[in-house]
This record gives sequence, structure tokens and C-alpha cells, in this order.
Amino acid sequence: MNKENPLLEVSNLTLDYRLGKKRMRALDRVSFQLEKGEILGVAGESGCGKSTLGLSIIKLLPKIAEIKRGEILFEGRDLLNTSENDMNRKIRGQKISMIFQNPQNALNPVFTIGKQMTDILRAQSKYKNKKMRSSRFFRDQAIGRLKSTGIADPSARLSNYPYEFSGGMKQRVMIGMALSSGTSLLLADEATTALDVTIEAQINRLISDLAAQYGTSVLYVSHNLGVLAELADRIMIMYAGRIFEMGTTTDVFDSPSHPYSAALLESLPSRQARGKRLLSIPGIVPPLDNLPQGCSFHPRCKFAEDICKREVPPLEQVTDGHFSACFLDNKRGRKRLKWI
Amino acid sequence: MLKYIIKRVLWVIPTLLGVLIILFSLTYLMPGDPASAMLGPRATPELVEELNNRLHLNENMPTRLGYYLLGVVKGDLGTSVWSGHSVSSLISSSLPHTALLAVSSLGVAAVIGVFLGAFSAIRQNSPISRFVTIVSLLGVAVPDFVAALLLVLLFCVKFPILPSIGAGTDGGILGIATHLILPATALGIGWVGYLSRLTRESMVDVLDSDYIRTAKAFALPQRSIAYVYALKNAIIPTITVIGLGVGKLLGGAVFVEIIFNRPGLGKMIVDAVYARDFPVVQGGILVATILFVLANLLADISYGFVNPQIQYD
Amino acid sequence: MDLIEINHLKTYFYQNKGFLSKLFGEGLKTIHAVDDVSLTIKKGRTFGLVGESGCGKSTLGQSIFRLVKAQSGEILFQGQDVLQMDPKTLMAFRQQAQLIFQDQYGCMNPRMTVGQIIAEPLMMREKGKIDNQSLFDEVIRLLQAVNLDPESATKFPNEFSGGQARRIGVARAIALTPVFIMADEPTSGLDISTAATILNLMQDLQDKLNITYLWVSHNLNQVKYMSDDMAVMYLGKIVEMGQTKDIFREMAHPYTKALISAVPQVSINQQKETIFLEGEIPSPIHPPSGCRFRTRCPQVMKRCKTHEPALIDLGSGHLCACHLHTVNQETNN
Amino acid sequence: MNTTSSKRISDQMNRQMSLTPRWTETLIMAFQSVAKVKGGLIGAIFISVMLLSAICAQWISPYDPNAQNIIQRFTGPGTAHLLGTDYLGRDILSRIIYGCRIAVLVAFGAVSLSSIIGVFLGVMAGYNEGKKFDYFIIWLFDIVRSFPQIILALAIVAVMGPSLVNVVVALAFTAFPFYGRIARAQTLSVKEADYVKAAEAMGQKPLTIILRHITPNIMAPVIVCLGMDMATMIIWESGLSFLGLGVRPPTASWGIMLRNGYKYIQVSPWMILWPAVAIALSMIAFSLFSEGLRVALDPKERER
Repeated sequence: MNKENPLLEVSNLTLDYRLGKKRMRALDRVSFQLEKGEILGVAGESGCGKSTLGLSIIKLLPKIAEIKRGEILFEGRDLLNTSENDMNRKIRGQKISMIFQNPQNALNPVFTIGKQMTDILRAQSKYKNKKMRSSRFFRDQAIGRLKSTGIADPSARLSNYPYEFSGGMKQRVMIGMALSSGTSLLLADEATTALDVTIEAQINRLISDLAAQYGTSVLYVSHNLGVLAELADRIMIMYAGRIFEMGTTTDVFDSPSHPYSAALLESLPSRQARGKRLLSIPGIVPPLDNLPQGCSFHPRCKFAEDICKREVPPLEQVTDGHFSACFLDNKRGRKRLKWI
Repeated sequence: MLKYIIKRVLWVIPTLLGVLIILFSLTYLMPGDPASAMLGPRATPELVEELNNRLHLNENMPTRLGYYLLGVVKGDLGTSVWSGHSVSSLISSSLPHTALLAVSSLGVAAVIGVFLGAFSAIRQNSPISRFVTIVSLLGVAVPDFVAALLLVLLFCVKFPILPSIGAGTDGGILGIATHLILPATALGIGWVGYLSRLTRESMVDVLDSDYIRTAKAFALPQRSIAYVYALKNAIIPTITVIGLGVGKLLGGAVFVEIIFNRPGLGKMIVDAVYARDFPVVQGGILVATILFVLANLLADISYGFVNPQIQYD
Repeated sequence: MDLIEINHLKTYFYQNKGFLSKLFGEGLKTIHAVDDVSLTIKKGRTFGLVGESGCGKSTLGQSIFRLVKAQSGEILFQGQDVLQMDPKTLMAFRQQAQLIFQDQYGCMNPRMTVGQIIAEPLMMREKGKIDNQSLFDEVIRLLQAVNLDPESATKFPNEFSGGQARRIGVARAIALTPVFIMADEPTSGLDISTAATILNLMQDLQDKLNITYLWVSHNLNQVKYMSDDMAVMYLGKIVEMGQTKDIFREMAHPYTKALISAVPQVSINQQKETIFLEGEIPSPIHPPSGCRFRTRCPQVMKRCKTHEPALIDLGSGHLCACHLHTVNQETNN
Repeated sequence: MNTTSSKRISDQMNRQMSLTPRWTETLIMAFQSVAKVKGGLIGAIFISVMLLSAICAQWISPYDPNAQNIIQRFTGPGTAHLLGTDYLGRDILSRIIYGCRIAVLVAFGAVSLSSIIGVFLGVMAGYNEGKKFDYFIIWLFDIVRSFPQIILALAIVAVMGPSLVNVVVALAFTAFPFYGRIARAQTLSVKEADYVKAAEAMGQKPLTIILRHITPNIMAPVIVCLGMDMATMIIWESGLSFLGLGVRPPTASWGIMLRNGYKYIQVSPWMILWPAVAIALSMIAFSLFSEGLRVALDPKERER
């Protein structure tokens, strides 16, 4: 791995949603790097900005979003300054693909799977070279893509409509379209949240297998810490638009450095014995248009001190490759935090 | 899909049966003796007797209903009390005028409306979008028969450039066409507004949907996303409305035909109402209703083609 | 002591029931949502019911309340068959048994205030015998029991966050101090820390009021944490049942093994081997012959296709329906 | 908790505890939220003006609407007659104001009659989904919906004889299945809602469930439809009167004014223009208002 040239480098990304007079800071000074072939898990509760992050990389943000500052370097190219036309011709669906949360609605209900797949393949081949190709060629390609995702009898399946597919199969179609040999980055936004456990396991294995096969990096957004623990090489914990902790999966989950990460882990029933109380973090996630001063977690934090109310803790390295945005750590060195 | 179509078609039979029963029982709503009511001041005992025999008015109700249904099935809609012509011949001479008017106004309106709506959804805040807003407001504000009156006032009285009376059958194709412009505009303008607004609204929703986001994420060409991927979903509600609209259109045709004195179905019905020529009224309404039912059937079937997920129960 | 005993319960749904379908002679499609299920729920304990979507776990729960019509079988609540109850007894039963729905907003009438929602069961029971002041006090007491402030009573459900809305549902469920509550996916759609609060709350209520829970969930971690006994369902059948600790210690059914292994764990150091099941869950309209799991089972045998395995006791009330074990027993005998 | 706030909450709850939903409060709230929507306020004001002139017609109209003045026929707008006079020298403004009364009467009468019957049948059918009663109601709805609406109304008025009551009855008869269909479809979805199941699980009686949990929650689309339909009814009343099959002359109705205007179209454009403007304004008012209602009642739109 070449440490100087990461595949994706996001620095200081700050983004607002504007709704009437309201301004909601969805991302605040988000900086991280993603290496080639790496799976980075992004975790956090709803509204923490994790989905916005994926959308801003592929530049499909809703109209109300406004990027205040920051830059997104992908293979050395500044994506925020790349034109819409270039995004379509060179990046989207080719170098960077995205799969979404709800496979039920991800495919157009009134066209067959085959038509939708061949349309995408045709568009992409037109972007690559101007050569005209037969529909047979694209059909075969679509069959190949379906086969790579383990869908049985792919050629017959092409003439089905989306409603004839189960959620898991739709997500397979999406993965088949999203992952090919040319894909450098896959953005997966809660890709298995709507699926059953056994199907979820299948889909996640498919993603990691194909990503390994093609050397694709994955930014895997999920609220399910378990899924991330099994899938990701590194974990990023977000809260109210900021990165709170980032490090290898073992670092973050075995010895969380930020009180928030520690609290999340302690509220999981899987980590508690029967009959023992779970941790419930007091208070609620603050509304994005009215974030507290200082560290946005301080009103809920058991360990909060005066400085937390005044200043925003920067994301700093705790140990090699393990970052945390908390004054506690910076002052006292690495220390395992227990809430109960 | 085929099953859906057959089921949909089969459902028409009991519906039409009900329609016939209602049409038939309308005679019972007439105050007093129907034959005298139809004949009005002309009624002499002989004429009443003759009419009673001709229309089986003396029989009991089920028998009369039986006669009526039998006649309809045989294609015999009775004869006009006044002129003595058979109702079917009256209808076959007037129907083409109404059909031409309906098709030309709704057809043109549908094409223009869907296009305007889709375009203004894709380019929000463009001049087209503002135009759609104005047209739809205009369409809402000026109902078809008021529009017809205003068009007559404007283009036949103030600036007499277009013909206002008749169907123009003497003037060849050009005559028919020029006689069609004003009535078709009167009928169609509301539809342009309504359909464009409807299409715009559903298009805006569709453009916001997950599958369009998918298409964008895979970099499908903008044009194909908008006019193929989104539009096919967005016109689904429009199709139903067009089907239902045929009923409103036939209703509107009544006024427009009266105002422009076109010898169509609507004018025939209203004239028969004035003349208390009840068999003609019954026959005219029956044909209009069948047309409407067929239009709805057609809309539902094409709806099934557009939307593969359809189920009918 | 057994609070609820379900014997051979069958709940089917029908498709193509319409008039035209009949006219058309289209085959009536039967969805075998719950197919011959027997279980007992002990008083004061939590019974966990797990399975993937479409396995019939929610239908089973709703059958107990007669919210869906059961085909046959019996549901004994304190010895009385719910399915045979006359309206008056049913009313009495429905005051002792409550449910908490999966959709925390959908279970509340959006045009009623939280006060009205919580007061509704109380007003029903008292039928005009209660004056407004005591009703109000009762509502406030219930709100405080679920850690919501009294002001909530005058607000509408959509003004609350997911976790708060769930609490309102809990408050309504405990309004009549029931002995039994069915909780259908009670933490679905909630964030991790909010879910933890709800779990804590429900445990506290159980301790305080000695409520028996039927805990319906697809989340195995949660069932493991919450329940004393549990059953695993697959396509309308129970495949394994017993004490939760027994099942997690020694899974007997291949489906249970796969299901438990598929649950992602934030494990600190234990390494686990995930068993990947091939294929999708078959349609409950035409369930596979023999053992319903055979189409996806990694250990499928010849007889699985022809013979349906019965639930047999592996000892100490640990039941399992799998030929792997019937074969063992036969050879032992 | 201090006692004053406790008292306040208690009072508020007391008001809310009545079994039936608070219709008046709902209405006021609906009006307030409509006023917040762009255009909704204009619609609401327009409609208030219409209602006012309908109610107070005899006080605000400058002349007797039927007072003829043959000498002053066909005068254009002027100081004596603000909008001019018609072929009998009657004051057009006064006739417009009195016509408003007819329009409002027919609109409210027909819409309330048809919506009450339609919603009742639709809810009953939806609640008894799949039973014979349901099929019968669907059949009934489909039959009446098969007729082109205005043509059916025309036929009914033709046999029953033109009069204000007959117009209202005929229009209501053609419109009720539309409410019925909406109510039935809504009932089908609402009765599957968990809150209805929760009420059932509590042991609530079917009637209570229908009145308390189903009906209030199906009303949003019905109310939107109500707004639109008022406009349609006004058009049809004037249409029927235009054909001479509506209210009887000399009653001032916009349709009759148009009818007379059409006869004298060559002589005086004002006779046709003013009723047309009145109709157009009322159409705009009702459509703005019902659009406002739609937005105000749609939870999806409200979030935006």
C-alpha cells in the first residue's frame, strides 16, 4: 500500500443543509483517507451525517445541500471541482459506484431488470469509447454481471420486473452493476439494513468477496456495529456531523478511546449478560440546526469537563493510526472508558 | 396480464347492466303519466294509446325492462317520438361529430399537456414552468362552456375570423377543420392545464425517487433518465385521469355543441330533452355511457401495460 | 406455571379470494403463515420468538389476540381458550393481555393526543365510571412510569421522537396492568442507545409488575439478552424451542445454527465461523415438502424431502424438529 | 409539577377527552394551516367574500335583481349601474350577487349531500371488505360512475323537472360514488393500520372504531376533493341553467345570465363577460383553497 497516495482523501469537508431559514450542519470538518482495497466502516446513529458523506463523494447531494469548504481528492482528482459532465463520463458508475439502503425502490418498477442493466452498460461503454456495439453484447455482459453475483438462471431473470425479485436479489443486481473490474471505490449506504439476517450475511460476503477480487475499496455506511465489525478493516464513528473516533476495527471496538464509542458499545445487548442493565446514554442527539457549543456530545457525556463546553476537540492521534476527538484522551493519554 | 385484461373486461358486463336499469328506471321519475308527459299538450287519447303500445308502457315493470333490454341487445334503441326516425340512425349521424371533437381536443391536449408538464418538472423555474402555471390556472378558472362563450365573443363577434356555427361538413376537410378549431380549443384548454399540472407534480415526485437516484449514480444520460426512466412512471396517474376525463369531455361536448350548433350527440340529447323525446334521450345517454366505459377500459388496460405490477381483484 | 398454552395453532391467509377470481376458477392460494404450532409461555418470564421476515412470528402473536383469524387449534390463556371466548370474556382477556406494535407511530391514531391515546383503554374499562380528574391523574402516572413528562399528554404522536413514541406505546400497554404483553419488534427503527433505553424500561416494568412477555424479534442478540425461553420459527413452523441459554449453548437445528452464526457480532476476541445459507426463503404459499428448511439446509438428507420432522425433546425441554436428531434417537432406541 | 401547569394540562385534556374527535377545532386548525400555504389565504378570502355576498345579498346589492327598466337596456358599466344592465334593464351587479347565492347554495348542498352519503357507504363497504355488501356497493358506485356525470345530471333534471332542489339532488347523485370510492380505498388502508388493530386488541366496538379511529383518518383526501367539487358543482349548476334545465328564470343565476348573454351576444358583450368573470373568480378561489387544503393536510408536504 502506498501511504503517500491514498485512493480517496477527504479533508475538512463541511456541508450545510438549508431548509428555509434553517441551516443544518450535516458535516463538520470531516477528514479521512481511504487506501486502495480497504474497507472503511462508517458508524453512527441516525442524523450523524454518515449517509451525506457517501452522497457528497459521488456528488448526488440533494439541492438543499451546500458545501461550505473542504476538498475530496479521488485518485488525485479534486471531485468537488469536477464538472457534472466529467463526473458522468469518467467517475460515476465506473470508478465510483454507490448502492443504497432500500433495494425495494432502487430499481425502476416499470422496466425489466435486463433493460435497466443494459441501458447502464450501454451508457458506460459509450463514455469509454465511441464504438457502437450490438444489444447482444450488452445482454451477454448483463448476464455475466448477474452471474458474478450468484443469481441463478441469469438469462431468464433479465426479462423479469423488479417486483418479481426479492429484496436480497435486487441488492445483488445493484452490486452486480456497481462492482466490476474497473471500480476503484464502492459506496455502500446501509446496503443490508432492510434485509433478513441470513440474506444480510450473504450480501455482505458478496460485497467483500467481489471487492477483494477487483481490488475495490469500500466505504461501508451502517448503523449496525456488528456488520461493520465483521466486514471493515477500519472504523469511523460519527456523531452530529463530526468524526469522533477512527482506527482499525480492533482498536475502536476493543479499546474505544472516545466516550461516545464506548457508550455505543455498552448499549448493545449482545455485549451484556442477561438481566444486567444496558447503558442508555442520557439525553438525545442534538438537532443539527442547534448544536451545543464546544464538543457536541458534552451535554450527554458522563466525563464532560469545563473545556468540553467551550472548545471543539480536534481529531488527534491516540496511538498509531487510532484517532479520537476528545479532550480526555489528549490530556490523559489512552485510557479505556467505562460508562457503567 | 391477460388475466387482468379479461377480468377487467368481464366487470363491464354487470356495470352496463346496471346502467341500463338506471336508464330504464328514469322513466319512473317522470311526474304523472309518461306518455302524456312526452306528448305534452299534443296528447290525445289515441296518441297516448299508440305511444303506450309502442313503448310497452302499459305492461308491468319487469316485462317492460325485459323489452327494453332485449331491444338494446338487438341494437334497437327505439324510435323518436317526434320524428319517427330510429334512434340508432339519429345517433349514427351525430356520433362522428362528437367523436371528432372529443378525439381532436383530448388527444391534442394530452400530448401538449404531458409534454409541458414533463418539461416544466425537469426545468423547474424556467419560463415553460411559469407558462404551465398560468395555463393550468386559466384552465381551472374558465370551464369549457364559459371558454366556448368567450371564444365566440372574441373570434366570432369582436374579430370575426373563425366560423362559429355548425360542423362545416359542406366545406370539405378545410371547412371541418376550421369549424373544429374553436370548439376543440374550448374543450381542450382546461385539459392542457390540468394534465400539465398533474404530470408536473408526479414527475417532480418521480425525479425525487430512489430509482432515479440509482440511474444518476450509474451515470445514465440525463435525457434518458428524464424522458424514459422518469416519464414512464410519471404518466401512470395521467393515464387514469385521461380515461376518466372522457366522461367530463362528453359532458362538456354537450355545451360546446349547443353553443357552436354542432349536430353532435350532446346537441341531440339536449334537443331531445327539450322535446321530451324520451327514447332519444335514453339512447343518446346509453351511447355516451358506453363510450365512456370503453374509454375507461382502454385506459385501465394501457395502465396495465405501463405498470407491470398491476393486480385486479 | 403456564400462562399461555398454544396447541396446534394454524393461521392461514388466502389470496384470490375475490369474487372474480372465484368466477375464474383461479386456485385459492393459501399462505401457511402459522402451520401447526404448539408452545407454552410461562408466567413471569419472557418468551422470545425469532425468525426471519415471513416466518409467521408476528402472525402467531396476532393470532393470540384474535387480530387475525386462526384456522384451528387452541390458545389457552390461564386455562381458557381464547379462540372460543364469547365477546364478554374476550373483552376481559383483552384487558389482561396487551400488545406493543412494531411501528411505533403507526400504532397511534395520529388525530388523537397522547393523553387520549393512553386514556382510551382506561375509559373503555371504566365506561363513564371514572371522572376526568382521576383519568388525568392516571394518565400522568403512566407517562411518568415510562419517563415522559406530563406535558406530553396534550401533544400529538408525530411531535415525538421514535424512542419517545415507543414509550407512549408502552404506557398504553401497561395502562390496564396486564399480565401479558406481546412486544412485536419493540426496538425496530430505533438507534442503538435508544433501543437500550427501551430494553431497560421494559425490564424494569417486568420486575415491577410481573408481566409475562412474548418477545417477537428478528434480532437474536436481543432475544438472547431479554428472554428466558425461546423458539425459532421458519416458514410457519417451530424448528427449535427451549430455554434460551440451552439453545445458545448448544444449537440443535441447522437453521438455528446458521441464523445464530449469521448474526454479526461486535466480538472482542471470539472468532466465529459464519454458516452461509444458500438461496432465498421459499414462498409460504407452496412450502417445500417434508422439512421446510431442506431447500437451504447444508446437511440435507434424502428423507428430509419426504418426511416432515416432528419436534422431539432432546432433554430438559429442549425441542428440535430435525431428522438429524430423529435419526439419532431411533438408533439409540 | 406545579399546580397551575397541572391544571392547564388537565383542562386541555378534559376538552380532548370527548369520544368524538374535535371537529370544530380540527376545522379551525385546517383553516389556519391553509392560510399558511401560498395562495391558500387568497382562496380563503375569496370564498369568505362569496359566502358573505351570498348571505347578505339583499343588503349589499344596489338594486332589486329582478327590477326591470326597459329604458336603460344594454347599458355598459357606468356610475348608475356599476357593471351595466341586461336586456331587460336589470342591474347586472345585483344579479351577480344574487347569483352567488344560488351558486353557493347548490355547491354546498350538492357537495354535502353527496359526500355524506358517499363517505358513509364507502366506509361501510371498506370496513366490510370482501363481503356481499361490499361488492354491491362497488357495483353501485361503478354504475353511477359509468355515466358521464353532467349528462346523467341533465337526464335526471330533465325527467324530474328543473328546480333548485332537483338540481342539487341530481348533482349529488352523480357525485356520491366519487366520495364513496375515496372513502372505501382510504378505509381499506386505514383499517389495516396498527392503531386500528390496537383498538381492536383493546376490545373497542366496531362502531367506536369506525367513528373514532377510521373516519377521522380518512377525511383528508375527502376534504380536498370536497374543495375541488364545490367548484365543479358551481360550473354544472350554471351549465344546467345555461341550457334552461337548472333553476327557473327569472331567478338570478350565473348560468341564466350567460344564457341571456349568449342570446344578445351581438348586442352587448357585458352580459356574457360579467357572469364569466364571476365564475372564473369562484373557480380560482376554490381551486386555490383546495390546493391549500391538500398541502396543509398532506403530512409529506407539511414536512417540507
